[in-house]
Amino acid sequence: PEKLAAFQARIDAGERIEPKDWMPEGYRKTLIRQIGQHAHSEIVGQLPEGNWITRAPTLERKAILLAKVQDEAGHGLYLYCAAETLGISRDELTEQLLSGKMKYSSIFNYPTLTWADIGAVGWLVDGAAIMNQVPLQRTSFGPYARAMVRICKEESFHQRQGYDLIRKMAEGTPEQKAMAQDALNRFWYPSLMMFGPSDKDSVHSTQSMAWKIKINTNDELRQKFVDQTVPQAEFLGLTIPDENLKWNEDKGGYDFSEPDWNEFYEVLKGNGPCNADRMEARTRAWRDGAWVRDGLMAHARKQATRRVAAE
Amino acid sequence: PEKLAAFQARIDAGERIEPKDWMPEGYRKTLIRQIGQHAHSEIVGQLPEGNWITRAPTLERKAILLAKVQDEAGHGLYLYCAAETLGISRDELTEQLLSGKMKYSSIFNYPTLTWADIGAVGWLVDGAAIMNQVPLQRTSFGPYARAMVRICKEESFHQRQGYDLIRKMAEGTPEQKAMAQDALNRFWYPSLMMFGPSDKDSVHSTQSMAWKIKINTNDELRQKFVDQTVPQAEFLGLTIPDENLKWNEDKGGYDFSEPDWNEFYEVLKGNGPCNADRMEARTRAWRDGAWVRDGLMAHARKQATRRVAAE
Amino acid sequence: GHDLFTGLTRLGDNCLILGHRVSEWCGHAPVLEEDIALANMALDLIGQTQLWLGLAGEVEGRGRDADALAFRRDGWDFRNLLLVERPNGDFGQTLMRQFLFDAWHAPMLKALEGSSDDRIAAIARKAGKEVAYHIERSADLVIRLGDGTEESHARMQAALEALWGYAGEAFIADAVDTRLAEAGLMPAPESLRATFDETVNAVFAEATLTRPESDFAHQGGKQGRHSEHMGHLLTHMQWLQRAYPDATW
Amino acid sequence: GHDLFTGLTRLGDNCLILGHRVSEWCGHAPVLEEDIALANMALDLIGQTQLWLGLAGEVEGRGRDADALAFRRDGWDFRNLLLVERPNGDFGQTLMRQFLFDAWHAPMLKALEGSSDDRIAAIARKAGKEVAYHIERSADLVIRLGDGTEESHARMQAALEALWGYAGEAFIADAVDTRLAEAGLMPAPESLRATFDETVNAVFAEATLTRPESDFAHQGGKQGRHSEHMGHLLTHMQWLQRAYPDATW
Repeated sequence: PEKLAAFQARIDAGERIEPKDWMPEGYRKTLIRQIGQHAHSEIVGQLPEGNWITRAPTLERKAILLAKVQDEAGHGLYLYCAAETLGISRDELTEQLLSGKMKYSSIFNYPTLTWADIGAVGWLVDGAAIMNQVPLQRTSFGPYARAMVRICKEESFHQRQGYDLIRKMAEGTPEQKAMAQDALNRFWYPSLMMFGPSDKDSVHSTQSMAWKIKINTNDELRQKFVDQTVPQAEFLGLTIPDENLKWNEDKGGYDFSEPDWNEFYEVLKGNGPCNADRMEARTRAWRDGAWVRDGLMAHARKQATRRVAAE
Repeated sequence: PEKLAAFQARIDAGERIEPKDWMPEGYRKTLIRQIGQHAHSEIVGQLPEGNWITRAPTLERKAILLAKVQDEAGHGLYLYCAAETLGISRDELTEQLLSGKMKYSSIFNYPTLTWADIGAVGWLVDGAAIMNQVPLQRTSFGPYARAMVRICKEESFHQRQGYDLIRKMAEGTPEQKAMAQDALNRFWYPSLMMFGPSDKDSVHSTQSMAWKIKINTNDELRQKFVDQTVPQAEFLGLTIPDENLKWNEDKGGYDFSEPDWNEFYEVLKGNGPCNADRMEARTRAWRDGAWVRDGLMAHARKQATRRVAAE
Repeated sequence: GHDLFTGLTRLGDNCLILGHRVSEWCGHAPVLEEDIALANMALDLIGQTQLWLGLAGEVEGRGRDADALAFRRDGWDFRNLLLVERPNGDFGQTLMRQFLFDAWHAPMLKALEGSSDDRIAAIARKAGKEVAYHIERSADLVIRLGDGTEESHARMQAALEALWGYAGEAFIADAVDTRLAEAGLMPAPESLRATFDETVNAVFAEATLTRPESDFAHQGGKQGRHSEHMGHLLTHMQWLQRAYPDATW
Repeated sequence: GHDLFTGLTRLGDNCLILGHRVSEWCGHAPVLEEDIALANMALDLIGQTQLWLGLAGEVEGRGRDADALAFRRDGWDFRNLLLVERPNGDFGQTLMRQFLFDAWHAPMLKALEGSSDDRIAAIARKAGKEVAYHIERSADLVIRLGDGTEESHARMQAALEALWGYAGEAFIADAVDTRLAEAGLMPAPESLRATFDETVNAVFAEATLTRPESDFAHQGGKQGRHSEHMGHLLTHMQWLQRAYPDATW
């Protein structure tokens, strides 16, 4: 209890907690869950975009998309490393993902159906992710905060590229415009869901905010995202699929419709359009890759033995 | 020896040998090899054409191609049944195919690279096959001869459809014409190889002809094929890829270049463009299908047991 | 007019996409008899596609024939159920997909025989004869493999669990369905559920398979919101028509 | 002019098709570091494609840029080696394909640095730096997996046997190669064989892999006669440009 108070005092003073510092078990567990989930999201997040790599329409677009997916794998790597400092290995985390014990961001359970979706993912999904992540650069756990600094820089680059892609589509042929509008229609509400249910319905929020693992409320961030995105859509000549969307002078922001939270919970339960496909792809990659991981380990052991023998 | 003479006398008299009749071991073995190889050719022959089923350009063409590949599977079935009357099971034959102990027609080790190839396979490959098979309707072994009657009827239908397909291509856009000519260029010599090396180089021919397992010489049939095909190519406005092709008034047929027999032997050795892919596809089908075959057998056994128990 | 066009493309696209999937097996089936049976099924389905999409084009009246509809529409204009675009998976998944489809398709065609549009009734009669054989065959195989070896049972149960969430879409009406039913052109989707349930329950019982508890149904195909698999399928199916738009074949 | 165009498309198409194949792994690699490395390799290869095909278009002088060459040519106009269009197979096959390619590619680029055409030499210098890293990585992995577990050894040996017949094409000159070599534009293909042999022999020895005895070489890719796999690859790669020819992206 004394330790706990001292810990909270450090956090309140804006100090960073480092892996070797004492921390309450709840803090550790919450962070493992949050960082692990974030890492898994980067890994699973490769799949919807990877779906279009082989069909990218120009060499440059293909290179941009490859670089982006590569960055996501890189983010996964930083985050698994940050989680490892809390005493859980990457393999353990992976097994928890594959067994369904840990989740990843539900947004990746939606499909990428046209090339415009690749733009929408960059513009809306990365846009929402950044909105969530920027404050986390000031999170109390050092390795997580530092990973976030690096990630946010790359993500905002991705977002600009996504916006550029969808802009080309919105300014293109009638088919391209239709694809762009359709992408916005399909990704709008799932993007709003990325901030989570309203905080009044969220269980863990208060403690997480006290620990500075969570900085803003879900509703604050969602509002900020809407206010940022609506003018961008207008600039593109695309229509946000919300009849109730309206500028509210009083609050200095937009009024907008809530997403369908039933859908959110269905997707969380595993009933999203792509949950099964995503998990199957990751499970197959893990299972089919076992011999490679085993082979590399075996070689490393042999080399170590040979070095010892040579000494 | 007496039996042997009587057997030969029956054959010379034009009688049909039936499964229950006595026959020399060599006759049986040669027939198993020939019928088995023919059956395997029908099965493996599904693959180059199957390669284009999912890309067939119209619904009607897709239906025609499906029907054709289905017929080939059907031919495989008749022929395996004919071979079974000689005392070898379909599974044994399949295992000999997959182990490389038995061969299939080398023509199927060439790839189908454009839609025109589907026409070329029908026109040239089925054309050559019919040339080989029509005389076999008079072969001495009853089940084989009867299977051939049925097969030849369907094959000649396929050949007409193939010719119709390539005619559409030859009369089409410049790209289509190019595909048609390219298909002829690539399939011409492999089709000539389908008749086998010149009989003077062929070991088994004399005995097989005496037994009426083989009716014409390879060179006779090859000549007949060339004489039939050249005017068809001319009608299509396509050029046979042979500078030495010339009508020979004296022999009443065309002079033509020999195919590259080195290539023939390389393909036979396994070095054709598709040998490995074809065998991999068949091996995978067989291996992945094991649980289905086992499941069906197990169910049949259960049903039999239940019937007995109920009696 | 447009409702009928939509209804007909739903019928035709189901046949087209399932026929395409089934045709992917050509030359790769677990046993020769299945190579033949699968090709035969694909052939029936492609034939039915020609009829339904042919009529759809006629109803639309914009000069598009069945080929134009099959090979030149964009992904979002297809109206097939999500079920039929599921990848083949192993033979068990292909078979289970077929059975679930047939168990809806057969009563659907039966009901369509009573359509107020004679052209629809005529196609339904013709297709119904073929599909009566399809359901007989797929039900029989589901039973034999469900009640076969331990492995074949496990694979059939896994296939059922993977695909059950795609079985329900066919029975969920949208506004188009409702208007078509009111006009007597096509049956109300939910009216087919009882027959479907009866069929699958009986077959699963004999096959010793357990019907999943949740009746959650993925939706979207009927409205043109497909899965990622659909786009990959179309790259093959439409390739030649897209790459060489001026050609006739 | 036309010879140089052919020579440049051979270089560019190798990068394009191999880059495409490698990119198919995205999100499916056996370990996260490999997801990153494979994407990185694909990225390098696509970048090199832009340079080689860009120059090819310039040399051709008919207004085709790298994208036009990549996305609008027909299959038979591609000039890549058969090796690079081989399907990915398991990770071992992907890795072995990469190693065999790199073992040719690195000395090829080294030699191209001495091209009589400065533009070629400049591209070769840039690409050479990237490929020096590729060969280091692929050789290292071949050694580690060849001399790893029994299974990894068996898989690498099988991959070697499956792909060895595709390694030789790069070293067989046709008339175009000979004329390009005589003009000092590109090296004679056979001149690279010794370095290749040295590299692969050393790596196979350390990897405990047995080099196949037969040096039979499949040919055709350099002349536009590809495998059936190529057509399927193009349906994906060229899809959007073919389906929506009027669009810019």
